[in-house]
Amino acid sequence: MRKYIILFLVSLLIFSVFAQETNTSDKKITPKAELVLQDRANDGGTGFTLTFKPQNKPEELKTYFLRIYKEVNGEEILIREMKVNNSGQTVRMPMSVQKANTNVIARAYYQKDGEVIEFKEKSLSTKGEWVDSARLSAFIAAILFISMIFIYVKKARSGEELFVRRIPGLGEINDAIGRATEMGKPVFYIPGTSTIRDVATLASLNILRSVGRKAAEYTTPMKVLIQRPLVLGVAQEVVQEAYMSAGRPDLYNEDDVYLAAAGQFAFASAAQGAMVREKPGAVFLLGMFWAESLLLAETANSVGAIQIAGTDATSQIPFFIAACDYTLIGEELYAASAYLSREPKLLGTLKAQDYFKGLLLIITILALFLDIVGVDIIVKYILS
Amino acid sequence: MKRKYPMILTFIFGMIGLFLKASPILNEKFVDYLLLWTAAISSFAVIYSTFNVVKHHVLKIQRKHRDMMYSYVTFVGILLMGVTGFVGHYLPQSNWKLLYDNLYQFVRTPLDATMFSLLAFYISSAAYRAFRAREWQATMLLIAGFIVMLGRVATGPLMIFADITNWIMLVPTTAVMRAIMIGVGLGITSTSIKIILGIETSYLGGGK
Amino acid sequence: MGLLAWTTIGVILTIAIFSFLIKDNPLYKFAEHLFVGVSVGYLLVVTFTQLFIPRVYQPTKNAFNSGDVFMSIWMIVGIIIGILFLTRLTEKHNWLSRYPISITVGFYSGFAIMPSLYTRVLRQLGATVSEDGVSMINFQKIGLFFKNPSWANLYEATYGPLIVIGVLTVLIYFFFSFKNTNPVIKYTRKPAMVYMMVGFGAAFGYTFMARISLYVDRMNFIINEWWPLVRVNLF
Amino acid sequence: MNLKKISEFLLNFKKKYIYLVMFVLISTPLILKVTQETYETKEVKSIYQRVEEIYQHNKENPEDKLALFISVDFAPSTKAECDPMMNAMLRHAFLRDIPVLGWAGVPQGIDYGLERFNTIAKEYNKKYGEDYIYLGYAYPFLQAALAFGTDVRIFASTDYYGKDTYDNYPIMEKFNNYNQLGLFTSITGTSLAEGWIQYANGLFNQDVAAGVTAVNASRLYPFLQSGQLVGMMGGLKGAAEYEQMVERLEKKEIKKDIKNYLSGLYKNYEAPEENPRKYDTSYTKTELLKSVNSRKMARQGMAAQKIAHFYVIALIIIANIGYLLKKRYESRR
Repeated sequence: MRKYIILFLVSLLIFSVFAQETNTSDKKITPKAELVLQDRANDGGTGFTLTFKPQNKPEELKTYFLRIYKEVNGEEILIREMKVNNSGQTVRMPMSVQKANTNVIARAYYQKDGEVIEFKEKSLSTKGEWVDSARLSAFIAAILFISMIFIYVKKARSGEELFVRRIPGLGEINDAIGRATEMGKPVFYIPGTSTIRDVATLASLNILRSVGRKAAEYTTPMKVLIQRPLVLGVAQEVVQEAYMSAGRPDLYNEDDVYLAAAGQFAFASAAQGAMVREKPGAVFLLGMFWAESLLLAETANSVGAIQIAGTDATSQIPFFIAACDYTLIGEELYAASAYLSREPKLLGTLKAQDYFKGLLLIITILALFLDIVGVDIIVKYILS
Repeated sequence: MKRKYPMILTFIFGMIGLFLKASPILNEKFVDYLLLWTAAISSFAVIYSTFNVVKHHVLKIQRKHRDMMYSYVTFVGILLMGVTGFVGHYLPQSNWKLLYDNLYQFVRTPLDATMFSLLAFYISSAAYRAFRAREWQATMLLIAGFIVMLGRVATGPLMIFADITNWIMLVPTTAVMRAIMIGVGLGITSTSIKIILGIETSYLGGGK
Repeated sequence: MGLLAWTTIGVILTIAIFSFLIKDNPLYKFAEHLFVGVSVGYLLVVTFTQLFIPRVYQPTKNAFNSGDVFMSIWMIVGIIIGILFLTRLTEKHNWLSRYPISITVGFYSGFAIMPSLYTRVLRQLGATVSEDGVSMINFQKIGLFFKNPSWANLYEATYGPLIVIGVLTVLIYFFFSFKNTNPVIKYTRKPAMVYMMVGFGAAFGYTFMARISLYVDRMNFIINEWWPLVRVNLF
Repeated sequence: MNLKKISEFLLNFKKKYIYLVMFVLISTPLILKVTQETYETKEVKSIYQRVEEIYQHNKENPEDKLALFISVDFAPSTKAECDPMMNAMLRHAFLRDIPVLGWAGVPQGIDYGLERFNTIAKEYNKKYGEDYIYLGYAYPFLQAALAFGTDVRIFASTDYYGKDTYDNYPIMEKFNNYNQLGLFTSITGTSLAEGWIQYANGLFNQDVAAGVTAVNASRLYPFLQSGQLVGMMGGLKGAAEYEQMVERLEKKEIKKDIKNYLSGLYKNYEAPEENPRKYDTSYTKTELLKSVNSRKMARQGMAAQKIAHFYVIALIIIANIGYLLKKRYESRR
């Protein structure tokens, strides 16, 4: 019987040692974590992403420390230090450095009775890509489009007759100016309220040239109200050239093309005031607009002017359709200059654009059928 | 001479813009240089446009235009906001800055917000005029607008309109806005290319 | 000047703008011209403090201090080109302003090509074919609808095809150089117009509510911010 | 038959009369402070219940409290719809002694958010740094969204007032990780709410609620159905629902009338020299009026909005009746 007791006591002893062992074993807990540094694709070589996944159980190891260094001519400079609570989740931190191709080092530490010990290190040298692979299809499309434009402009120059369908809004520009002349009222032109960076503004300035030329022929005073400084300079050049090519340089008065105001709603209030006081016969609202579109359109309507509007801002098209007599929708604004000037080069470009869009439509329909069958190469490589 | 060189410049900078967007490394290296130039150009353009506004109102006064006295108000506005803004920027604790903040909060913001709120009135008169069952297109416009307006404020039995509104916004409106965006994307591309290749030169103005 | 005085100025300007709804009047003219002046003054301050100093003057100074020859020359040339824009003030030399204009117009046009092709054209066409992997014309969903027809299943089955038809017909509507006799054009004009009118009418009705709340906010400014000040200080 | 005259009259209302009638119709409910009680939808009630659950949780285990986070992601231009939402949520949290943390996701919202936090905290005698804190501008967004994943103090090392968040504020000791936030609310006129859903809820399955302008509301419905959003307040209507729920709770909790309660709050109170409060502990008459009025803002706005809506719908109907009469008149001639 005593043997069993001794055996029992010994096992108790071992067990207690072992038990004692377990609660001391967290001292020997090996900190485990997944530390990954990835270079960000398709960037200039400055971006990278740090991923850190703690693999210890939260009660084993509560917090980790992460320190990220960058190497600048041999010297390690700390750029970020982080305390990570072990919530079992992966920490993903996008980061960037100033210069491309820098060597980046990430070190993970854990705390053991007051002392911080490093247990993992990863390094990476960030690199950039010369060609953005995600945008390759767009680049090829741009080159293809440019070559199509060359082909059709050459065709147009060689005298081939190019048909352009009637665009409702544009046909009425000449009658609108004509009617304004009969009523002895001025013409107002607003080339959008966006900066020169917006291509819609440039498209509108191309239309301004045709409208300006017609106004010069009809000797109708034309006021051009501008909100953006750079657009002011360009608009003055365009109107001066329009009057010149209509053979009436004397009619051009630089003060007719002026900056009405410098803020979105300051411009709307100044334009509103000018419309009500000078009572224009025709108002052109062509270009990029925001919420002030309806303010301009509704005031133009209240002074009885003929309104021809056009914008590529999808959110403002409904307001122009409701408030104006004629509205150019999206793409029609960009086709306007070719339609009005009938220059072979411009008609050629319009033709190229139509065929390019036709090509894209065919590719899309093809992709649809293939996608139904389950083959999505087109979508993956061309369309996204 | 006056058009040829600028057109060459347009082509060069157009190609720079195109290739910068195509290659991240080029973009990383050179985009700042170009943005420094456009920042300089925009800064002087602002100075020029200020002269333009002042000249416009001075001419109005010289011509004894019936609203000429209001032009003085514009000058006061420019000076007041400009001076307090500059001084306030460099002496943040001074009461210039206090005056600038008050001008911003109690002059610019109310004017801005009130002009924006005029839309509430203009939208009602525009709806009154536009939503009339003239031809079938206008009837379509009317029906869709009417349903959505009801749907947005529907309660109880009218909730059917709210569901129809959701469907209209999720299917036809999405399709139309997406198609127009695609068309506009093509328009932007073709207009940009026309400008770079010198097919469209109206922005360069008159004279040879 | 006290808060009451400034808030009263704000209220007077608010009423001045509202008065335009009835008729153009001197009070509105005053507010409008003041607003024009304030907006130009504000643009001057913002341009100087947030564009010219940090993005033009500072880099130039740093380039000179650090002796970076290339950068200094680059900045000087940039500033000279900028100054060329001011030649518009003169009659004789204003053609010189074409150089800054061509640089800006050229650069931003080129800069716009890739993003517009990528984000507006190709990605949107891709989204018309399949949305995150699921094809828009999805026969399982259509099958599901026929198994147990319910409003939700009907919506699931039809919304893909309807969007695809809508996008394609409206895109075809905007062809410019094909005659109407072309069958593709002829038969897609009417459906495209239906889509557009429903889409635009809905978009108009949708933002209606947001515009009203703008006005409610202005009235709150007068009734709940200004009026308590007046009532307390004057009565 | 003067069909012609009637149709002429119905079709050609002068603009200024349309505007005058609109002006009168909308302004009367606002001047008379008419409030429009509105029926409470599921998506707003679920936010209210979630905050109540936090209150219950905090009562049961005072050691391991949960906090409410409000991200001020709107600019003053969408104040009309977003402001009442924030007021109601702040009041609900302070009424239930739930610690509140906040920051601004858009630059224009920084100062505006702080002023709102301090004004509402004043109504409940809350101490800055203990009961509530405002961390200033959360930029860039991605770092901010991931910050609460580890310890937000790494990202927001100083609060709005520039003092270090590690050692100055007890509230930051207890609440610096998504696990300690009962609810994360983004009040916005922009698409930032979707960003919070993608990161806070997506990566760290934090409960997220959204208070958005009417225009953006429909874009978030899919997130409601999929459960990624706990709840949503859409436009003035959403704000009005939450506002009336909080007012009912306030009446139950504070028996006295609000005005007397507020004026009595700081009656005999001398602030210590180093005043931890970011507001002066006394109520001027105007402040009293403003605080009381601001409790009903959304419901007043709702009344005006409903009237305006039905006015325009009536206008459209009248125009079409006039048009039909005109057509019949012309066809008969």
